[in-house]
Amino acid sequence: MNSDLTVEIGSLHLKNPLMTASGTCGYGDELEDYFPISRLGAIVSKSLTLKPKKGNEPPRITEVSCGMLNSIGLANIGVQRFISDKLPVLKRLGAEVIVNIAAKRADDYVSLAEIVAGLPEVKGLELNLSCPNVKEGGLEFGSDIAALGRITDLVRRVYPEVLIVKLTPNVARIGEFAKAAEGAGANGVTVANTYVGMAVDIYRRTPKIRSITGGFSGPAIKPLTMAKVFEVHNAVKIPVIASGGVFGWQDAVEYLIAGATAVELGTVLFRIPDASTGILDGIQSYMVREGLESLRELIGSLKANLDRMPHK
Amino acid sequence: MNSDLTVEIGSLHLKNPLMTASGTCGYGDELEDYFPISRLGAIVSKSLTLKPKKGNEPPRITEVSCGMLNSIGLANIGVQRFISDKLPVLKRLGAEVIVNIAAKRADDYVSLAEIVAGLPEVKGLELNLSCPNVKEGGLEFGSDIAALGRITDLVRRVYPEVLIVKLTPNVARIGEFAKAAEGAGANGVTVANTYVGMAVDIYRRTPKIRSITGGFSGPAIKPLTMAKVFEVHNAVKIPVIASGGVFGWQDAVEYLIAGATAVELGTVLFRIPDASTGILDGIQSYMVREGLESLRELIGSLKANLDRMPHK
Amino acid sequence: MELSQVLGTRSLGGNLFITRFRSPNIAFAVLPGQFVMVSFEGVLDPLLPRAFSVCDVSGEDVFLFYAAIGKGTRMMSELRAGDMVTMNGPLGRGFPDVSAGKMVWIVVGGSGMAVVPLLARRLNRRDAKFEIFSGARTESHLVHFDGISTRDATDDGSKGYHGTVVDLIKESFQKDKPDKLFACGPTRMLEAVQSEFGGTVPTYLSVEAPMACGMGFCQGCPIRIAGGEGYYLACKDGPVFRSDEIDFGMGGDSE
Amino acid sequence: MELSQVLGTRSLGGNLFITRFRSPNIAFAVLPGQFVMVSFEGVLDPLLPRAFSVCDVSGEDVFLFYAAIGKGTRMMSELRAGDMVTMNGPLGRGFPDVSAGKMVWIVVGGSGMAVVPLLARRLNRRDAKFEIFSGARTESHLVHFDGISTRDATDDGSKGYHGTVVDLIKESFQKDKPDKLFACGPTRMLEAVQSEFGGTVPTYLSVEAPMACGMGFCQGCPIRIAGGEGYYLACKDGPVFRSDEIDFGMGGDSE
Ligand SMILES: Cc1cc2nc3c(=O)[nH]c(=O)nc-3n(C[C@H](O)[C@H](O)[C@H](O)COP(=O)(O)OP(=O)(O)OC[C@H]3O[C@@H](n4cnc5c(N)ncnc54)[C@H](O)[C@@H]3O)c2cc1C
Ligand SMILES: Cc1cc2nc3c(=O)[nH]c(=O)nc-3n(C[C@H](O)[C@H](O)[C@H](O)COP(=O)(O)OP(=O)(O)OC[C@H]3O[C@@H](n4cnc5c(N)ncnc54)[C@H](O)[C@@H]3O)c2cc1C
Ligand SMILES: Cc1cc2nc3c(=O)[nH]c(=O)nc-3n(C[C@H](O)[C@H](O)[C@H](O)COP(=O)(O)O)c2cc1C
Ligand SMILES: Cc1cc2nc3c(=O)[nH]c(=O)nc-3n(C[C@H](O)[C@H](O)[C@H](O)COP(=O)(O)O)c2cc1C
Ligand code: FES
Ligand code: FES
Repeated sequence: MNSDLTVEIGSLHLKNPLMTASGTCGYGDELEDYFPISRLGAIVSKSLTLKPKKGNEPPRITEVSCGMLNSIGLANIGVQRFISDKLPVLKRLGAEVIVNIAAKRADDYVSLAEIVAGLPEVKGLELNLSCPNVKEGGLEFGSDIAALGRITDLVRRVYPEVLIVKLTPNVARIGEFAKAAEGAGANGVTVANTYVGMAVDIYRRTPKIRSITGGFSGPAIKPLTMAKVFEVHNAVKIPVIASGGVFGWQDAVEYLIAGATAVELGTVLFRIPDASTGILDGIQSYMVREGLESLRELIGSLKANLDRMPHK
Repeated sequence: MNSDLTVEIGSLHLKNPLMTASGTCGYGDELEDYFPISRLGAIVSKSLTLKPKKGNEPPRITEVSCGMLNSIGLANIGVQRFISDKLPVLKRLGAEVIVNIAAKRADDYVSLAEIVAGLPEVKGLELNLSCPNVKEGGLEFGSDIAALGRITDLVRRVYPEVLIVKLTPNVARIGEFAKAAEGAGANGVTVANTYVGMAVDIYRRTPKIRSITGGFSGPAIKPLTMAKVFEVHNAVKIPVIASGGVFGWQDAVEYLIAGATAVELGTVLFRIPDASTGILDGIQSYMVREGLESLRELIGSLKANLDRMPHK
Repeated sequence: MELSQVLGTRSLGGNLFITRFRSPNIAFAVLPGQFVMVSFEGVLDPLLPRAFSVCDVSGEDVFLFYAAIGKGTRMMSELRAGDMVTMNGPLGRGFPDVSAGKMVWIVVGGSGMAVVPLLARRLNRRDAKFEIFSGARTESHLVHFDGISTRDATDDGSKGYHGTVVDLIKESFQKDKPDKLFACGPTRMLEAVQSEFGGTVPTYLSVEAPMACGMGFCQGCPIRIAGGEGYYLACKDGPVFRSDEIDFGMGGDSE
Repeated sequence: MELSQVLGTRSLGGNLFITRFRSPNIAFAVLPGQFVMVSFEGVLDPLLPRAFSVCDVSGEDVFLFYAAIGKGTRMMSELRAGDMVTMNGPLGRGFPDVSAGKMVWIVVGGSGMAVVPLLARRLNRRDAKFEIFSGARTESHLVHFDGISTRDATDDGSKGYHGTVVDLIKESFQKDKPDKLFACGPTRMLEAVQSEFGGTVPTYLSVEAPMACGMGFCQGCPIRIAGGEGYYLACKDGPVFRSDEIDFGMGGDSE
């Protein structure tokens, strides 16, 4: 007997809780070389901007202990070419598509949402209000609660489908930001984007990536994002999507227990493009072994006495 | 020819930039079993409180990828017993002692500082305004700029020697906190304490440490603290002491280049109690190889164009 | 603290292994019940050293007996002759001395058997007498070492006494009593030993707690002081405690 | 993408190694100049896979030739027969086809020599002609493979031509010219090859860039499009580019 792995984010029904994380599998179609992408809960596109962006100057990436730093700078083909070139392919491959958008002005978020709103192939929108690597990447909005609420609200007015806000972890109290997104009508929050990190080449005495700091991802950040997923889960009622350092099925299960409804796979795809296959099998066996019939029994099932927390 | 490794923090002259991090080598004297502690730049005591504290209930620690979480809860023998039992031993062993203090009220920080102020064996005070693991651990002060400034100021009035403020990294803009410490008369800032992290036991579905979240330390956090050391170095003129994930000499050199004047060894001591020996040798050889005569040439020598940073 | 060379590993079936290390300083100094912290050269994940009781020594060599259950112990079981590890120890307070002619009963559960070979060797040298009571879930979970005979108990009766090792000792107590009782095994077993026999004979328990350092540096391994307020540190004050020194309950500042 | 077994490693002196893997799918499909991404089972540090040109194939086996310079390559050199790695590939666009009878000059710097054995084998099969020009700092930095003869240049004149390999080719150009020029080596060498010969003969450069994925997923490996605005991806559009396709300068959004 298999356990029920379906989950819901607003009106969006996912066949399982695994999604790709924006920017970590090209536009998603490239993954099909490794496994049928129709098996994923959803594919989240690279962050799309109104105009194509060539991205930051190299070096853009470097490795650190159990993680990596990146400063891609939202290099992307722009929303129009995504719609004309990529969306039909993704549709043909049977993928559930969520479009991630980024912009430097509130107006542009609205324009992007309007463009995407009419497309039946797109099942939801993820607002990247949290890219640490471009001046216009939304981090300024993402670390200002009022601005985050306002943009979410503006997009909500023009976008009727499932709306997800991707939060930055580089704030003191992420729960407040999640509440602002919820208050403005978001159907879910992604916790979280990358952390601001830095590495130095000690022989050249230069930063290892050209923008000095970069976005820190991978297993190293998992304990941080775990704490934030738990914080947000306790702060809002809308579903939380965890994103940070998932490599094995155990990591996904940890996030689900801590309160995530779905889990995004990011950096892991660079090494194991078909990681979702093993992770789904792992979750399935775990559920059976633990006697759980539905993911609903697992999600947020952490037995924890909040009074024991030093700071809530 | 050896290079000059001495550094200054306010009026405090250190024979080299290596210090122990508070809470990671007992009271310091235990280290002497592994190497002569007089060789360290300085020993920083476990956080001392006015009264002895037994600390948090177990489990207090767990391992994560390239790091660990702890929730010790400031277990310590109290400032009086430290002075009567430990200080004489440390003095006899020739250690330079910096006392780290923690409290739940501003008044208690002042009382602690007054107690320590008269002691000739104590060369400086590190204010722990950043412990994430106890309700009264100072994190509330540490994440409130005004409170941090006020406590620093009050302590400054009663403590004439070198005063260092240890900052929490769990804030959005640590540079502002460093400025507040500097403005209130601190001679240096330690960047930074541990990050709020969490891990879940997927079979029991409980947090792996009893206080749910704990302080995250080790190599995994190094890129985060590196970015914060660089930020603080650019924000203030007083020396920065780096604390986060140093394991090898290369890590120490990275921090020095990014702007640290001294470097604390923490989690590494649990595995390599005499790590300072190898790190000092490594720094020394590096300096000679790179043709650097004094650490002053290395500290803050990062060649970086700040305009390339997406967010300053 | 010494860099120790792996000389070889023997699989004992299941996930059990014995690895032999060239570790002259530790082999020379170790007392029964003491432990070492092992870390892997150049590896940051696992980051922290792992605790192991010294199972036995021979000349300059140290034997560790362990169950490969996680990242660190699995890595240890895959080391090959010539590989190096860092071994910090001997650490902690071992079992107390026993005078010639006295009788010790040693109660072990599962891989708690690790402490027995060195202990037996030293008790023999002291001309003390001992008897080993070994408990496990089933016969296949029982651990034996060559030349060391045990009185076995299994939960399912597949070998020896049918019941827990504590029940077996309770029965034996009706005929006989040792001068001292030593116990090493799961916390549940230690608790039962403490409550059943702690008040009757001088009883010593070897406890296990998660440890980051093993040296008293981190305060990560608290064991509640009996009746009192604070904690001992399992690594420094233990891992062997007199049964009446400790409580297995909780009790911290936040209580 | 396949789990590949290590069959053995040969040290070539210095920090150079060749490791042989059982990797049937990759051995079957690979073209000269293509690469693989290797990751280590159960290891999260190093986290990302490492890029290596396929040096040669034999039946079901793949040979990787590499310099052990950091964490990943050192770990690779310490693998033992029977160990498994994950090998993703063949990846990228290799060297272009060469028709029978045509002459290719292959210019390599240091461990850029890695691409030669497979390339030479395929050119031979095609009945194309080739000549290899190999440059290094000193004789001890020159790499040779059995049965593959090279014209060598060393910066210090300790072996072959005294000067850079680019100078050596410039000299050779005065007598002769190939139909195509292939180059693999440090970026400085590629830049010199591009500027000296790119306009003269069809020239192909195999570039190196830090790579996180090797599959076009991460956009981490940009190579500036010649004259144009944006970037190619070294992993997907390369690693072999026609010399006139790319610029070695910078140029991103922030310029
Ligand atoms: C004093 C002492 C002596 C020990 N002697 C032996 C022995 O002789 N033979 C043996 O097989 N085991 C012994 N153990 C237990 C052994 O330390 C753990 O099995 C080992 O640390 C597990 O590491 P891992 O990486 O394989 O497991 P993981 O589960 O991956 O470890 C994760 C973390 O939890 C800690 N941990 C996990 N299990 C335990 C445990 N039971 N006790 C303490 N920490 C744990 C690890 O040290 C590590 O920090 C002893 C423990 C202590 C405290
Ligand atoms: C397409 C391609 C083919 C290659 N073929 C070969 C080959 O056949 N033989 C060989 O010896 N080397 C080759 N390299 C270089 C090889 O990938 C690096 O030497 C290796 O990644 C270093 O890893 P490390 O862990 O030992 O070094 P570390 O310095 O510890 O690596 C740290 C990080 O930097 C990256 N990195 C370091 N050096 C390089 C480099 N030169 N190029 C790209 N990334 C780097 C690593 O991948 C890693 O992410 C190739 C690189 C590319 C891009
Ligand atoms: C190379 C790279 C590019 C990324 N690009 C984007 C992006 O365009 N938009 C976005 O919202 N997040 C982006 N991210 C963040 C990821 O989607 C993910 O949230 C983050 O990496 C944390 O998850 P991980 O540790 O599983 O990778 C990127 C991450 C990486 C590593
Ligand atoms: C077990 C443990 C106990 C600690 N106790 C204290 C403490 O009492 N006071 C304090 O200011 N910092 C304390 N810290 C934080 C360290 O001093 C250090 O700032 C932090 O661990 C980051 O450095 P690292 O990654 O090198 O360990 C503790 C850290 C650990 C791991
Ligand atoms: S393990 Fe660190 S104090 Fe006991
Ligand atoms: S290495 Fe990831 S896109 Fe090229």
